[in-house]
Amino acid sequence: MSEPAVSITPAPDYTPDEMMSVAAARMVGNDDVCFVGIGLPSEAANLARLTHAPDIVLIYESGTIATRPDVLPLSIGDGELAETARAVVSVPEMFRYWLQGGRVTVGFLGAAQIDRFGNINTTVIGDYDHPKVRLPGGGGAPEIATSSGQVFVMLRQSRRAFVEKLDFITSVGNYRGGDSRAALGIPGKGPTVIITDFGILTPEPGSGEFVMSSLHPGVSREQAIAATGWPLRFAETVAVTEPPAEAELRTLRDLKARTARAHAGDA
Amino acid sequence: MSEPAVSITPAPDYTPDEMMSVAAARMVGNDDVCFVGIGLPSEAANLARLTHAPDIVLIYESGTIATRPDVLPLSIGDGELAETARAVVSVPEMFRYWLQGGRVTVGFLGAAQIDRFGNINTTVIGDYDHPKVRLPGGGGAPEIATSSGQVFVMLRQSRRAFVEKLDFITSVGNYRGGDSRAALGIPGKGPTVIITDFGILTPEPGSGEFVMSSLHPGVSREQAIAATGWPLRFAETVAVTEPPAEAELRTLRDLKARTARAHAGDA
Amino acid sequence: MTEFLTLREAVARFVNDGDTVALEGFTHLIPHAAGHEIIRQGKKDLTLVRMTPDLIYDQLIGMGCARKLVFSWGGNPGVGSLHRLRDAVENGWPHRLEIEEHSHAAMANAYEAGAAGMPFAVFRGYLGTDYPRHNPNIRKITCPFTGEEFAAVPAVRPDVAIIHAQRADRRGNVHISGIVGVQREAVLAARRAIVTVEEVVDDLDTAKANSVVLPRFTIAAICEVPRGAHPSYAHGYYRRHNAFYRRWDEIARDRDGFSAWMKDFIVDAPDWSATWNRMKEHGYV
Amino acid sequence: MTEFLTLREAVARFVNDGDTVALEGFTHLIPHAAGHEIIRQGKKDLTLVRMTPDLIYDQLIGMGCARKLVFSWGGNPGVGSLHRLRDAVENGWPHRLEIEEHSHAAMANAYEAGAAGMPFAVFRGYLGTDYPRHNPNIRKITCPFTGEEFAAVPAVRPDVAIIHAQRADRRGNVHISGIVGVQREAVLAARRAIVTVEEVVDDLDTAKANSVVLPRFTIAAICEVPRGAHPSYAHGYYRRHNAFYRRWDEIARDRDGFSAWMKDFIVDAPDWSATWNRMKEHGYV
Repeated sequence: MSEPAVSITPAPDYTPDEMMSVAAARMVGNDDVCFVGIGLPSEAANLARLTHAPDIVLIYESGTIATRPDVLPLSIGDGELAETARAVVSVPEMFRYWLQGGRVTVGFLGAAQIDRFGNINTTVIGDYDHPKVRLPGGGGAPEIATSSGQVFVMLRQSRRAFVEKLDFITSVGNYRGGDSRAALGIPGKGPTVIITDFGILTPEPGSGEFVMSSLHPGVSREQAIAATGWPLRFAETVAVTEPPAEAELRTLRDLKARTARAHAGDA
Repeated sequence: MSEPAVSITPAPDYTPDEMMSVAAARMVGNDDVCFVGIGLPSEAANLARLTHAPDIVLIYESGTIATRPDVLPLSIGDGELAETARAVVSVPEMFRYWLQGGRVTVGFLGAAQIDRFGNINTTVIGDYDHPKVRLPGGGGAPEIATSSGQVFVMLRQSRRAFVEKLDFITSVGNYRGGDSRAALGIPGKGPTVIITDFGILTPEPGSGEFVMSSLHPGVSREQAIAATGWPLRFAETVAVTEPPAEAELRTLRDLKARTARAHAGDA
Repeated sequence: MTEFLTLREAVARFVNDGDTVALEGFTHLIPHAAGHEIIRQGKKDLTLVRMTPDLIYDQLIGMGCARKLVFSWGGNPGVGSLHRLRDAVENGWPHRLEIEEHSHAAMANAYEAGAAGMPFAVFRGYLGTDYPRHNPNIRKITCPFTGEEFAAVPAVRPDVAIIHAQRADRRGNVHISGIVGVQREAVLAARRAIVTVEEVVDDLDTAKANSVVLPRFTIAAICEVPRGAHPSYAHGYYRRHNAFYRRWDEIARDRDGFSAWMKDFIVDAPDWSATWNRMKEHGYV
Repeated sequence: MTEFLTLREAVARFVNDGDTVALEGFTHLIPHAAGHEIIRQGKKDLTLVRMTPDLIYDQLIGMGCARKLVFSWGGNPGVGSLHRLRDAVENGWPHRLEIEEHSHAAMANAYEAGAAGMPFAVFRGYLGTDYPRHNPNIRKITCPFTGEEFAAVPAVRPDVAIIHAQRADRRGNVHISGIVGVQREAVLAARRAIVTVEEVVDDLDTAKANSVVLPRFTIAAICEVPRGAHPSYAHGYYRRHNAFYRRWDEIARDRDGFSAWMKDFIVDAPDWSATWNRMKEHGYV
């Protein structure tokens, strides 16, 4: 479980995290209805809204629909999410009408651990009843993973996070690969992309195993392999991710600066 | 099916219908949460609210909770019901949280036909698939009859309405009598009183058959028997209903006059 | 995403012969103008779903648009019978009408289940009643924890839901206040939704008691049709026209009178505003 | 009907050892002051139900009030772990804590079912996950129409629900606006409900976007407790105190520090206003 010293040499003018957010933001479109988790997914989804997808519908599980916060929320239920939402509904309604009802085109999830089939663990490390580390649990993710049209996952790539075997499947991805997800009777397509600070992984047709299909500028295959707990494979052609455009970067940094300023008074 | 000429000799200063409304109004208390049907039940429930039960909670199936209309609504969803309600909820919520959730102490129903066990038919006369008369159907009544703490039924007494056998049970009363209602697993107590323009019927302990336990002033047993399609029986002691007090009558007449004035402009 | 269309365009594009259609509105905001347009366009073989058929389905049924009716209370509220519905059920005029009859609780739960993407609804209902004997879509389901039996009915999942709302903004978000009935559920349960509105405004003022907002991405088409709920009402715009409900009793009582009235006031009128003007000329409104 | 009580009276009368208690509030309006009072009164063997345990249950669990926790996400939002919850689960401190773990969808449906008087909830959930292996309260149920399998979980039906609301009127009606979470369902699902409020007013102005009104007959006790949601927030009154959430990470990290802090600020303070003043003296607020 020791973490090898893997580091990325970024292009001088942006960080790997910024590249990750920009790459993730590009994945969602103007017509998407996006169920957003707090943290990285929220940052990327709002960046999309502030750049190429002004009409994107962002939904947070606290019940806020089509919300347009000026700064990133710190919690899933920040007041500004309600103030800027087109509609605010109860949490039961959120999960019944909006998620289970099939209104969400993209579920945007983070993860503590992920395996090669895009299954996610945010529940426990070690034995469930005698855990080594008790993680927070699934929250909305288990059903976001199955009821959204498709799922985008966003997390930093490391051997600690990209593991050979999960101790607990909190949110299912391509399950055991092949047709095994479909056999569970799941309505949604499941994870179609994993965006990391190293690059982008997409499922290999047939096997459903996630393979590296794009590397961010300056990231080598060896670095990606070293940051992955399973024998990482690569797509037939591996692209180099388009670096952040100046507008993307400026918008992202403004958003984060506004956020920091807004929450600074909270001491 | 021919209707014998039964008539009541009322005391000179009020009508049988007024006696019925006043008697019904007296049945509900200040702490009741009353699910009210349009027509006679609505008149009686509002009379109660305007006399001895100012805090009674009136609920109409259109979703209006704790409503305080100044005039009687003509439809179950009149605008004034919403304007004067403490809360307005959707119809699914009304039936799930408020009725099925067990919040209603009294369900106040009208009826087209009723049998000796207080079962109600508002669906069809004759064969269901080839009806002689197609009635409107049950609406909210089937579940009001089972989920309310108890049920009060209000209708004019006649051989056409008080029948030996129903062609269709729309809303169950004491079912086939005895323990047969309880055996159906119904949460509510069922009908505990039927208020008519002739008097008041209550269920005989044990059999669950409705027997006449009070006659309005001036109504004879013979008249009640003649207005009933089954062999009507009487409670061991039959009371004479207390005639309307002046305040009750004045309040009822004011309410009806206000109602007529308010709806007169609708031509 | 939402398109702004005329009612004629919306019905032509989104309502097909044979569709399951729910025109909802619980006393309040019944989309009568949309019902008329379906009649004008001669849609056929519809499965009509609605808790309270009201005048709107009396008209559709009498004009022969319906193959089947799914409902829970079929009267003229405060007046009496729906004569066209009765004639169809009792005498098969203008043709046989299949009915699937439920209680309000069942219909409300079925819409809720449809909005929630479920194929069925579960509730405590129909105990001791004769409904299940005549409706094979009322089944039983057992609680896996307590062993208690409950009623199950299929979800309502219409091809098209049509509702009337007070207003929409120019982006296509819809706002309802007052009695909201099952309209939100009907829209969310449907494959596509048409909303007629009293007016299109720049901004929705949703700071009203009991506001319901349907975000634009849930709606296929919005049609501005002022007074489009008449003789039902639109809270804040106009009251329920109770007198018209009473007059309907006469209009619809016999077949010839009904057919003539529908021809004069609906079929021969090019659209709702023509219908309105004609009703005005003849003192109906 | 509703009584106006002090928080001490309300907790003493309506929360019993061994009860199933749900203190709800989804990020917004978390009834922290009520949680403190339960700790002060040394209630024991509680089954605590809550979607997101948050600081409020970290405190109750660390102080040994809980026998069991029913939950769906147990972190310190935006900060990290709930150390007392983890210590209880990982090491059984201060004693073993039974857990029943669900997803948000399951909990939300379970509250809805509780409010609706059902013993179970049905939804499309848990597909492909390991939850059902560890939670025998996740079962399967088959649609009687399509044959599809769905998840079933028991309804949440607490002995007591406690929520915090912005305001009540003098008759005891309660008004919430902003993010409403599952509070209405928690109240309606419970045998009795306690509501702490920011203020009691003459009249409720419910013409606000997203208003929820709980009529008085659904509530056992109302307690006026200004700032009673802190460090959570009350929309229109005060913001979420994010810094306190971060400081809690330090306070709760080790057992001794936690116990000492709880003694100083909660147990030894006679009530919430004393707790507030003490936190103020020490620069926490």
